[in-house]
Amino acid sequence: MAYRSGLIDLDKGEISREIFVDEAIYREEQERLFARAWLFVGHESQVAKPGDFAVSCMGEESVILCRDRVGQIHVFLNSCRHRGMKVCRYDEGSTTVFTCPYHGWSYGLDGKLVGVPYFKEAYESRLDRARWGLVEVAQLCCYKGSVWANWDEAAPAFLQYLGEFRHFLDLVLDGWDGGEGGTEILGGVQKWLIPCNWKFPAENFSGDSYHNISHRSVDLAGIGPSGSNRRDMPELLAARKLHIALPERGHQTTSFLLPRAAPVSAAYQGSPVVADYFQACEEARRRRKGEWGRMMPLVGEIFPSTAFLGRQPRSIAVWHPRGAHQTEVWRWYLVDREAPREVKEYLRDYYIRYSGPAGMTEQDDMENWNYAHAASRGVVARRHPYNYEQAMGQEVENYEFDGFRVPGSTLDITDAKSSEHNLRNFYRRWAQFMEAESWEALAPRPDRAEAAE
Amino acid sequence: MAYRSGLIDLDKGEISREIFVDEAIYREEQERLFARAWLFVGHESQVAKPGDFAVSCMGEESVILCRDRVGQIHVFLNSCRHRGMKVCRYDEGSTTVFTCPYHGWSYGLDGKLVGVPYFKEAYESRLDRARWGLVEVAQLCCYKGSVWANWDEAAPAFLQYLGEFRHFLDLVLDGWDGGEGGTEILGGVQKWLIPCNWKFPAENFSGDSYHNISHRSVDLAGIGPSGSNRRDMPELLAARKLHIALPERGHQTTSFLLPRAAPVSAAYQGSPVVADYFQACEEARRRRKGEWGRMMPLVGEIFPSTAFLGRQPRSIAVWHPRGAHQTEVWRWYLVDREAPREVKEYLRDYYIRYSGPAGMTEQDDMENWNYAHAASRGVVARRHPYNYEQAMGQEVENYEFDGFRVPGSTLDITDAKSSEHNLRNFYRRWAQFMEAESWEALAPRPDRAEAAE
Amino acid sequence: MAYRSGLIDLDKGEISREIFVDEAIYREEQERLFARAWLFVGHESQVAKPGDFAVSCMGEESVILCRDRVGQIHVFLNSCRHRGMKVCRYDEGSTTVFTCPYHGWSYGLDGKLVGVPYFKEAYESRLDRARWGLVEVAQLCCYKGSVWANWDEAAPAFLQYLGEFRHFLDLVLDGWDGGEGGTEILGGVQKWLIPCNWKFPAENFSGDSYHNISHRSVDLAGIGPSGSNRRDMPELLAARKLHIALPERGHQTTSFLLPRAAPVSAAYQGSPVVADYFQACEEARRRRKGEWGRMMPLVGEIFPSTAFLGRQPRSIAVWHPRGAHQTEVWRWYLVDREAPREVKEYLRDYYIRYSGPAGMTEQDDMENWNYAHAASRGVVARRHPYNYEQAMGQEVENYEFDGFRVPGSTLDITDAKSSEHNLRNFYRRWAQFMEAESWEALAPRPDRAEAAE
Amino acid sequence: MSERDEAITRLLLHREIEEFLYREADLLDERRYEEWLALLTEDVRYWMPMRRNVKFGEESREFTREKEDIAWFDEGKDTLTRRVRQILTGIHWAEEPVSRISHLVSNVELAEITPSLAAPGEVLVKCRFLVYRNRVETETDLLVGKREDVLRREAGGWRIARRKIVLDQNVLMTKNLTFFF
Amino acid sequence: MSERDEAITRLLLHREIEEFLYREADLLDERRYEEWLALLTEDVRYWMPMRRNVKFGEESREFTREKEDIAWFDEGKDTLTRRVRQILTGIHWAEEPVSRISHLVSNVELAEITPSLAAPGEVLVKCRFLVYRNRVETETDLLVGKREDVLRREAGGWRIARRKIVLDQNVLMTKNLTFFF
Amino acid sequence: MSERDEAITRLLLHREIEEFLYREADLLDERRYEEWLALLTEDVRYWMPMRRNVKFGEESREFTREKEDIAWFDEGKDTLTRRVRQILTGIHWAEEPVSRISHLVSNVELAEITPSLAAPGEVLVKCRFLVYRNRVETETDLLVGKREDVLRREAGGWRIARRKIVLDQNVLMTKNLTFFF
Ligand code: FES
Ligand code: FES
Ligand code: FES
Ligand SMILES: [Fe+3]
Ligand SMILES: [Fe+3]
Ligand SMILES: [Fe+3]
Repeated sequence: MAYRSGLIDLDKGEISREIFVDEAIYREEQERLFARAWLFVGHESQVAKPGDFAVSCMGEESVILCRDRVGQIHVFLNSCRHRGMKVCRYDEGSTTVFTCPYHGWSYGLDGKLVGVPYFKEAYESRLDRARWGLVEVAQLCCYKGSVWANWDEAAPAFLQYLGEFRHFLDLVLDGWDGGEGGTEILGGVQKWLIPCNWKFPAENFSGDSYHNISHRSVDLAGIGPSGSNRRDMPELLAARKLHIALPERGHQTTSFLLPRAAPVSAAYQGSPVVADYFQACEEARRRRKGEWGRMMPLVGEIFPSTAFLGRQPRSIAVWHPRGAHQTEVWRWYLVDREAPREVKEYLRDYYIRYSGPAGMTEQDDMENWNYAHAASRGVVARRHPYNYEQAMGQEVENYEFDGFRVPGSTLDITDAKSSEHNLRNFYRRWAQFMEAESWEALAPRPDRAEAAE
Repeated sequence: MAYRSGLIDLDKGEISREIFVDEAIYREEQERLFARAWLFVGHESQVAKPGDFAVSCMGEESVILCRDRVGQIHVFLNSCRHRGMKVCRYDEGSTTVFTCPYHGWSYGLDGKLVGVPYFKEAYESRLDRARWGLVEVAQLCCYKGSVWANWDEAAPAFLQYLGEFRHFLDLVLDGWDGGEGGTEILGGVQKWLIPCNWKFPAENFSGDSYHNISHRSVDLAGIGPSGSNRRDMPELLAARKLHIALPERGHQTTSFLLPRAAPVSAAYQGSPVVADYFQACEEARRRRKGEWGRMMPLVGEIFPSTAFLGRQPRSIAVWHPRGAHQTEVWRWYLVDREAPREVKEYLRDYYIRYSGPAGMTEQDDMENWNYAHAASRGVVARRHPYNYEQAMGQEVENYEFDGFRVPGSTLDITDAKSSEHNLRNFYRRWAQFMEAESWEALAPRPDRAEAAE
Repeated sequence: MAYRSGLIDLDKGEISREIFVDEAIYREEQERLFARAWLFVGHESQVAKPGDFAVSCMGEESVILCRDRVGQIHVFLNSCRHRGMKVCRYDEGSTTVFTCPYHGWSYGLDGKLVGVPYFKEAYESRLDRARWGLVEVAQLCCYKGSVWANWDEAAPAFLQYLGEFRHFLDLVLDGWDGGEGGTEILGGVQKWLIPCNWKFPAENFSGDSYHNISHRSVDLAGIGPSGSNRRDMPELLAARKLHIALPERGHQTTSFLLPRAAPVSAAYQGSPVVADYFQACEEARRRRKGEWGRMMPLVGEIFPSTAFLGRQPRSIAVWHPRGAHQTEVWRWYLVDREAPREVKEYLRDYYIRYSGPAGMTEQDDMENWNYAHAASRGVVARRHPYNYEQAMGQEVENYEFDGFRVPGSTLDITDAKSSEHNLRNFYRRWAQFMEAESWEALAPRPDRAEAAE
Repeated sequence: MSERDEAITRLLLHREIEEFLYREADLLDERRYEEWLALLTEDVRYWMPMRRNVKFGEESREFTREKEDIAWFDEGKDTLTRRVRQILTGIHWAEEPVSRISHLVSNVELAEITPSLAAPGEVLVKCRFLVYRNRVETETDLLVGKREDVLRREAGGWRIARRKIVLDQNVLMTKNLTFFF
Repeated sequence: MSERDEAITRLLLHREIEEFLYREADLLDERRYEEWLALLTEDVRYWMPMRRNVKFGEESREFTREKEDIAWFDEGKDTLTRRVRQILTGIHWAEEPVSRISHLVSNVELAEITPSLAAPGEVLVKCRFLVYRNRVETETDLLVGKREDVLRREAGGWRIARRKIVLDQNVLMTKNLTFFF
Repeated sequence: MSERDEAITRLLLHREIEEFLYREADLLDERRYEEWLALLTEDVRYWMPMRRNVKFGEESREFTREKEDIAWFDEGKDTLTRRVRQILTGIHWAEEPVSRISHLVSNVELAEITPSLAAPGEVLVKCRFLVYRNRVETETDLLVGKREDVLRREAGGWRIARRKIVLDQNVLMTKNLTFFF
């Protein structure tokens, strides 16, 4: 086994470069992480009507997300059971059946093997079609429009897997006004390749609050929603900036927690309509969500490979591994379904100039991930672990601010400015996955207790 | 060892995807298959005169096919014994000696090391030139114009290796009129790369009678010799369509067996000259070949990597491995040496539009092999074996039709329409090669018996 | 372990192809050779002033060569200690500090970690900056302008590592007139990729006196300094041509040794100024250097990957490994610092047309290395070792000519014309490095004796 | 105007446009970004949609929609100016060190001339592009596709009023797009 | 006719031919195959020989011979029409989903004009081509070489009477050739 | 001379130069090296500098200096002639078997015409090049960049007096440069 404990030493705050550049460890990750963890697959609105399908990925593999005749959503491995042909080579569309172009086996929208040429003549009707349908994920969960899947039936249900992190995902999927799942995605999923290990973006979105210098150029150029700098949120001056991590789950976020009596921000001065819209939403949200209305998730990572931006550009990104040295990013952009067209357009423009390969902010992240990875591959470099000491030991359980008790383990970076608490939390969980033989050993203690009851 | 029994389960009719996508298994194949089996190298007409040479391949490696001064044919590893330089970098030509461009060692057409610069001065004439000639294949066999080679001196002679499959090869190499080795090759060997494991084309040509849907578009476009559909052979309506496989040899073919009193086809109506020619040949063949004149090999595979098309486009193809995920195909096209020019041109035109990367038929095969392979690489996909159950157990020994006893194990697909009998036969043999330490264990029982006598 | 003794059999003069094409052996080389041996990094004149830097390579890894404020030269791994980012991505320049673009850690010219954003706030000043400076090489040596480095502190000092080979390096680094380190480099380091294992060029420059045929075309075209053939040195007719190797060190050279009373050459007739210059230098050198003034190093290799050409084109080349199948060459060109401009220009023109990817001589070498490597990768090719028998056993210790005692083990090829003595010496040392667990076992006996005293 | 004269006029215009596009390419490849910005009209639209793999006959779904869906680029002059400003900070790491870029513009055709060839005010120009980018040591990108430009004649000469970039890729095989097409 | 006038005539013809070739490329890249077929004469020859590595001085052996040996393509209008028909079935898997293709045509030169520049009936045109193909997710092919076209003036305008395609490859590095050059 | 006439003159010259460059490319791609040499003036300079990665604002350090530093090429006619002679020996292994090469020349612009458009004696021509090389089985190189040529009108017509080749690479990703740009 390529992975060995010791590569991750969180007492010293050191992590070996091997886990990023070693190819054997990478192969183990495919089995131990991507075939066992919950992965984001897409959005219900991509398959709005029965018969709709959209191709997605889970780890290295192509999957089909579709809605069957009775409206139920499925996720299947995109590979024919006969000789493995990729049965669906379109990014999206609508169909009644997936017919394999090699020998013509066809599968229903529910994955069942419905058509087998010469079934009677050549198979004498003896092929057990029930056994040879498309490989379906072991577990599927549609949550407020988002679709998640897992290959391991021993894994806990999605919401249990999320634990209290659910609140943060809610803040991403609900409308800005707090309306239950009030979001929709903009058309078009961005897909592009980055020459680095998938964990570079994963740790970055887990809450790397330290890489300001990366973005200094865009701050100078100024692309913020109010046209000034990259992101501007006056109301946050009074807020606490927190690193919030769920131990034993591997989820973490950088969020702002507003005081009870926070002024409602006056952002987006660039456009009155937009400004008014957000102002109104702001108020509505606080009313609707009560205490949680004070929480503003900036960025976060749901273990292992799903990231979100909670404010603007509001989006969900997945880091698909493409070998130890390459990552394929897919990103979906979210807006309030009920928002006025002008608001959607305004946000869309901002999203495009901020995110993705043409995004003035992320361009520099990708440059750094690329050459950080490249410069870590050599035999000498590998002898020198990365440093994750930042604000080590400063986190607290049950962090409270102005009457709000924050779940999990929190590190207040309002004054500390930055910490690597979230990153340590991510890799702690990563190591557990690499070591555990099964979900037996992976289920977080609280859940096990629960189960025991 | 990467290969392990169990990957091939022919009782269940299931084969693991590992054998197609695993790189360690691929490396073992190079030693166990390609360095021990008989491989097609080329055609005598490529080296018609003494001094002629043509470069070819055996597995991953370049070899030189040439004819020496006394007219004998040789096959050598295309690598200098001194420092490995590729001594011949031309596809074909004529020479008296192969001189290495690095330090000038030169080798005769018989492979002997004939020239060594400074042999007296620097080697004091002590270099044992006899030991350092070009590496020659352990066994060579020229059969009716085709040239075959084998790196393993423990392997059985080519004709013994072929066994009764020789009759089918005869039908490919003899003239259409049954004249002994009456074929020649058209100028130009097609060479191209496909992104899939070499066994995809190998199994396809072993007799994949099931992939009609692959070719539906070309059937609609219609490119048949009579201009109608892809291939048309009215006379075959009365024939039996058979999957014929030689157990313990790994050779198999899809062939038609005509009834004794078969009408002679009236094909090629597009061109009278061609139609007449084939009509005449047809009759001559049945006369000359007697019973075997009733056999019409459509497609076949000589284990492991040589395929043939027995009718039109009459050709021989070799699947050269280029890593686990890529294959280089070489294809030679055959016509009757004595055929009128118009017939040769007619066939040539048909061959070009039918076969190869620009062939309207094979284009779709390659698309399917490409994405069947690609979609089988992931960790989840690898858990799900391919299905080879088709018509399992329906084969018979000593199949007989209208007085003709077919060798080996036969499955009549005239009514069954299709079967995977041939494919199972191919992989059964493949597994034997992967498991056997030497030819001791590989020699088919009948041959061993023979040997015992 | 992939490397195993037996691959190198110097009694028989045979070396397995595995050591050139096997990827596991390649990976071992990175640890055992490149992380333990002395490597050429650059020239002091590239970093003339404090603050100057130039990026270089050691094995696969990027390093920074720079001169600190107090004028001392350093070599650092070009990778940030925090997350590995390549801190310097410019080929050369001048700076006061290396600031990492990812999170802004900055390092002084002495490698010290001098800037850590939020050091107080986020690290509570607890980060031990002394431990997290840039990784510096264990040993560095500046010798007559050349800069050498070594990752292993257990290695002997550079001059001890060189042993008596130092005299030959002197002849490359001193002026043509024998003036101590009288050379400078021309602007611009040539860098290019060759598709072959790094040992092909390494053995070639160790003294492959046998590949004349490689260069026959350039000899015909004629590009010599006197415009006639490739290289012409009339005065050498009276000289002895020697293969000189230092056993247990792995350094070797092909050099000419002139008789005491050698005529001074009348070369460069193309240009009087140049001719006069060299004539004058010639005389001066013999005066200055005495006996060693009679030694003319043509080509040589300092184990493992630094090569030099001692005459024209006077240059130093390093073979950087880029995977088992690719090499990146870096080459620096030397001229006498004090030479008249016309001489420098004359030489420069000659260097450019002779060396490098556009060099009419080396173009053919690279072609041969490329296809010698490629044709050695297959399973059958690997069964057949390369032959290194040439002039085996003809070397002598304490070779003497006209009163000059040559160090190490010498083989006179004046009459033998060629030998593989140097190459055997190179691989003997290579095997020692692959086998030795530490420098304990690697230190040459003479040095150990020394040490013992 | 004789047919021949008209043909010549057409020819001259074609050359004029071609020359404009080549000089524009020079400005980009020589990193003279501010001069390049000056070639864009104030109301310029710079759009590069994303492309999907769709079934035969469903071509309408191939491209993401302008001003509706997400795109690689969908910009006006303001953002383009900010992009230039970012590069010119000298600390836009994705372009530090700057890329070595060549724009090959070929198959230039005037698809539409309005109001008239005699007095051309706007021209719709189609071409193919090949953008080659090489950075740092061996990082290399090759981007090929089609471009549809609307050029407008203004006081200072021709200006780019609209550019539609159709890149022949689905998954973008370049880590970032820190350059212009 | 003055020398200048003749030069201009030559220029106009050159532009006319160039325009023809660019528009043809548009038809191919926009998958307007039937319109493309209409640009071929009834007796069109479409030939793409294979190439061998031969010794210096044996250039005559480099190409497979037309109408004699095997080639990548050696077609008339009938087969080309069938190829188009096959793509248009929508189930030609090798083109499902359809490829994203760009034809870059450059170095266009009129090598021969018959019977005369004044009344050109046939023109032999030489050019270089770069065909970029991208499919599905990241499948990519780059094919570069030379083309020799014989264009014939017919009622409807110029038509392609012959196309010789010289691809700079030996082992074809593309799994299939489901497109036109 | 009317403006239109001058424009036409310019056009004719542009076409003349373009044609010259295309025919030159033909000579190289058809391996007619001696004819190619005849296109070079006796005092031709053929220069291809190396390129460095430098910090923003330090562009002056980007290129190695002509006649000062090392370069990939820095030649006169004598060396170029010897290079041709070497290939023609038939035993220049790096070109045995010969490479399959295509020169794509695009973005041709006349940057400077001296002494005058009316009587052009020398022309500074800028263009982009794409050189595609394929050898033996699958060995492939793609070299892209810019070229600046000075063409001089001599008795026999236009000649190349100077060629500056700016390749968009830092580490040369080609094992050798046995061909011309
Ligand atoms: S691979 Fe799908 S039916 Fe055969
Ligand atoms: S490699 Fe062939 S002679 Fe040395
Ligand atoms: S990687 Fe250099 S500061 Fe973080
Ligand atoms: Fe960032
Ligand atoms: Fe088929
Ligand atoms: Fe050499």
